[in-house]
Amino acid sequence: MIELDKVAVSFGDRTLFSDVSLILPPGSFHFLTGPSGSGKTTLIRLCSMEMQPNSGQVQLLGKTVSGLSQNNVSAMRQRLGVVHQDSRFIDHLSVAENVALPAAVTGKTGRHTEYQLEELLAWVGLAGQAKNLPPELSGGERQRAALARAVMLSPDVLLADEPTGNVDWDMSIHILELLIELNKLGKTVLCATHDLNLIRQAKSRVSAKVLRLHGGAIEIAGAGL
Amino acid sequence: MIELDKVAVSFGDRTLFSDVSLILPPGSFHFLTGPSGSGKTTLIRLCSMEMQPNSGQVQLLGKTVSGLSQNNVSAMRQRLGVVHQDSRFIDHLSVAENVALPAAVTGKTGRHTEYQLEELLAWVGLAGQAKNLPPELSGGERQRAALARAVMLSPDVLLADEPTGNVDWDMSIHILELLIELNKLGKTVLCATHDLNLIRQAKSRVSAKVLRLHGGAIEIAGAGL
Amino acid sequence: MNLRSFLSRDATLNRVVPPSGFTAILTLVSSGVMAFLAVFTLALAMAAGDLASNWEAELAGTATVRITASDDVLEAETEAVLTALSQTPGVVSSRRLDLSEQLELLAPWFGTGLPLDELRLPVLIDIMETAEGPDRTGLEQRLAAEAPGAVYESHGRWRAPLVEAAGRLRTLGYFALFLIAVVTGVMITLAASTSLAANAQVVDVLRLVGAKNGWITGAFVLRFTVRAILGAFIGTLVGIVAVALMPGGIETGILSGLGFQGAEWIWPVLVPIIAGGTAAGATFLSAGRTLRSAL
Amino acid sequence: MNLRSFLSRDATLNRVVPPSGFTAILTLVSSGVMAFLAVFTLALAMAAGDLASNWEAELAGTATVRITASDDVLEAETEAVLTALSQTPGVVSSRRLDLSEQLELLAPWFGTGLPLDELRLPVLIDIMETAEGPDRTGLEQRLAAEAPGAVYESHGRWRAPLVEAAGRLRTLGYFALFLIAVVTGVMITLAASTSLAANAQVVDVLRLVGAKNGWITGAFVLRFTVRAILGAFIGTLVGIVAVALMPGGIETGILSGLGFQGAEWIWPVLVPIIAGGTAAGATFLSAGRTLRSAL
Ligand SMILES: Nc1ncnc2c1ncn2[C@@H]1O[C@H](COP(=O)(O)OP(=O)(O)OP(=O)(O)O)[C@@H](O)[C@H]1O
Ligand SMILES: Nc1ncnc2c1ncn2[C@@H]1O[C@H](COP(=O)(O)OP(=O)(O)OP(=O)(O)O)[C@@H](O)[C@H]1O
Ligand SMILES: [Mg+2]
Ligand SMILES: [Mg+2]
Repeated sequence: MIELDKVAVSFGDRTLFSDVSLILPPGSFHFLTGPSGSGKTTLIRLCSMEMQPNSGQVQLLGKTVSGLSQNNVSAMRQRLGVVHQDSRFIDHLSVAENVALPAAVTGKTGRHTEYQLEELLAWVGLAGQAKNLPPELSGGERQRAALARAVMLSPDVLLADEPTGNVDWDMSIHILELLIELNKLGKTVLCATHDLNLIRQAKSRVSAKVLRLHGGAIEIAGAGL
Repeated sequence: MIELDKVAVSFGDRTLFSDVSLILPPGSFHFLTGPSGSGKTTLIRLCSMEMQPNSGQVQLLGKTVSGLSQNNVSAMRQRLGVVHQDSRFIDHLSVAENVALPAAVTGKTGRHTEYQLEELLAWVGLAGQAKNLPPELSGGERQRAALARAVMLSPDVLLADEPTGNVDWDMSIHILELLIELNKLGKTVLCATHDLNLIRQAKSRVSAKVLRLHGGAIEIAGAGL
Repeated sequence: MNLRSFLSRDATLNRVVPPSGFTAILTLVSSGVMAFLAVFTLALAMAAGDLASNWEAELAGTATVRITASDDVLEAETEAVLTALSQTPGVVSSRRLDLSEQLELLAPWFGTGLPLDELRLPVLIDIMETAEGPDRTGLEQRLAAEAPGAVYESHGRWRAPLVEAAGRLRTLGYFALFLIAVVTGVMITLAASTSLAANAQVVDVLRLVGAKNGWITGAFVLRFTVRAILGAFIGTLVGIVAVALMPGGIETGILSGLGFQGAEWIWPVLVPIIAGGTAAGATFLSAGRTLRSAL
Repeated sequence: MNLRSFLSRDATLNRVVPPSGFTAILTLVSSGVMAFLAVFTLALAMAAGDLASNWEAELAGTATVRITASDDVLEAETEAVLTALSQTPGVVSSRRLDLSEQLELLAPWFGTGLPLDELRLPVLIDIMETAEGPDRTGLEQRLAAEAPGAVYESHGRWRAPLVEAAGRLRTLGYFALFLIAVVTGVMITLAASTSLAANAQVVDVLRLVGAKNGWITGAFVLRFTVRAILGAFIGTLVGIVAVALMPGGIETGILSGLGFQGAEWIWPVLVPIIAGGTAAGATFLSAGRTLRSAL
């Protein structure tokens, strides 16, 4: 589903990755950890086609990303759900409209979508804030709205960058459950987090692999987490 | 140092706080917890004069906030360090310039400030990113930069809204240590966090009180945390 | 918020670009102001053009041939001159003045009590010329050959600088108009690009949720074009009103050309359309550039 | 980045407002474009003004008094008329035409071979008038009383519409100039407010770190004013060059007033200064409004 092949990324004269390879098979569940600044967000941006590696290849949904036409990128984004660390919204649209945006821009409208939207908002606990504007949300509410938007179109792949960074433990578990549920439906999940407790919690529920970024290299963390 | 007296806050027809009172004496260390959306950020915004309560009074550094002239607010802000949940920077200034901003706008310049700045950046682990622009920072790096900026002028009061929301455990402890250090220097510290492990860790090092927001009321959490 | 209607594609297209705020005002006001200026310059340029045409028509059109000759050849030469004039391109008509008309011409200088019978007056032939007038040298050569006593006098000569001035005025007017058109284009383009740049976050979010470039461009083009047309429409209206209220408005004087008449109305009507087209083009190009640079 | 120099207050003041990007371009280009238009209109208004003055001076100034009387009173009436004219306000000078001059006047109509001795020609007095001319009714009454044979003829009459047109042209020019000034003000104000609104985050951060309102306002006013002046300066230069390159430039024709001469140069020089002042004022007010609304 996602394949990184000898990927190198550098910013200016600073090399972040020099040779990272990675394969996430369809239906797999991976956590991504590593200290702040180790490149978790960068890795996710590579997978969501928001940036291109300086060298190496990224394969996504069976296609090589570099050289894709922009319409192809758009089409693939519709099969991709991304929760960003700093969730971005259209600030003059209501929370509900923002969450519904992926459906709206692709013309997937109608009763079903509407019903799904309401359910989704209730699930992430934002039913009461549906008509608010994004700047009025609390930090955790923003993250939940971003998550709802990411899963709006039931994507094949879910990339989540610290989806529990701003929420309390109960809500973290709640979100984790959604991720697990999606994975059980056959979706590929990659979740960056620095919360080791969350990973421990997940391991008892799903066969998740833990990738650890450190010093520009990626390693599979053992059971001794 | 900070006193909230019968404070009520509502957004539209939704009442967040109806009657919250709170006293943070000088030199005290408080944690603020509560589920997502319970009003932690709102409470901190009240204390940092970024919003006014619908009714009730906020006293800060011995002064009643409502009715303060804008120049007084500015002067008080210089004695107040705030780390926001969504840290905001001036995006075309370098990280170092952003961190130095509180000193620069008040004319506190010179060798000493410069030295202090370098030390601070090294302390939060951003020495290597000093010349980068804020949008180039990782989530955790942004938070650390915001923390560095907040303590740049050695404020009397430090208000930190989830300062460890995006960093790994080691870095969380590191940041906690800075907060404790500042508190030992006599500063008043209020730190909102949803990370109960962090609070537990802190309690062994400093006599911190834990405030819990829930359903619009504030309660002091017992030892059974 | 009506979610069902938002979910329809067209409604989304309409809502994703901020409907208000400073970027909206910028496009609206810029195109309004520039349309106002354009209409105003248009009116001035047309007035100048009309003025120039009037002057040319009114002033450049008269000349005289004076024939002084002995009585025996006078009538023959007169005939010859009239024939020659009727064959000269650039001469609209020619007519021999009768005695009373000659008297009238002299009245300012001598009063009416002139003993004309005592004088041997020359024959005067009044000529109406086209704006360009006849080929003078050719005409004079022919007159010299056929009627040696004939002298051609163009009354238009002293008027030449005026005609020249009028022509130059017209040129200036159209040049200014061209200038305003260019400046209007620049300002609307600038406003559209600024608005687009200010809405970088909207573009960003739309791309992240999988909107196609064409869709995003469409949303911005739609909104900005509507805004530019609306602004230009208001500006044009205000401009037309301002022109009508101008000193020396539609009724009086030689500048009566100020204001639009008949077919001229097509120009102010075109202004909002052109503004809309410019905005659409500018937005399309800017959006294209912005979107190409993003992945 | 030189941190030491950034830490100095003035450097910070200079750096906190984005030095580039679309908000910078907006202010720069808006004020440049509007300055260009202002200079251009200025040149046109001045040319129109000069033209109007020329026409008025050249054309409005002549009249004639014709005296027809019996020989015994002719000289007396002539004297009376000359005295009367010399005492009439609005008459610059008056002069009796001699015989050869009268002949010249008649030449267009009769050729030079006129047997003048046979005629009893009236006396002609040539009058130079001021732009306003004398009070005609008063003058005619006095002439009727003192010299019953005198008839006053204003040659300026047929020129009146031209003079009127010239005057109206001048009015139009200055009105257009006023308009451009207003529009320039509006555009620069709009650009400054837009830039300020687009930089809301900068204002926000500055307030959070404890910058005083005056300081923040100062930073924006400084930057925008410099930008507006720079833009207007460039626009003015381009405008001056464009004016110089205009058809019928400085050398030729009746529109030779186009271009600036002597003291007129003060106006284009004022344009950048006024643009800067407008930008400073607009930014000051916008910033004030923005900052008041924030806590
Ligand atoms: N555009 C950029 N220009 C320069 N440096 C960058 C850029 N983007 C990221 N970096 C640097 O690359 C490193 C990795 O960033 P990244 O955001 O991937 O970290 P992360 O693992 O997500 O960290 P965190 O846990 O703090 O979010 C950081 O040190 C960051 O400063
Ligand atoms: N400007 C506003 N308009 C409307 N509602 C608001 C506004 N600001 C905050 N709220 C609401 O008030 C509640 C409290 O918000 P606040 O940001 O204080 O929560 P929080 O405790 O900081 O949550 P989190 O842990 O998620 O950051 C939220 O439900 C939020 O939606
Ligand atoms: Mg990150
Ligand atoms: Mg919060």
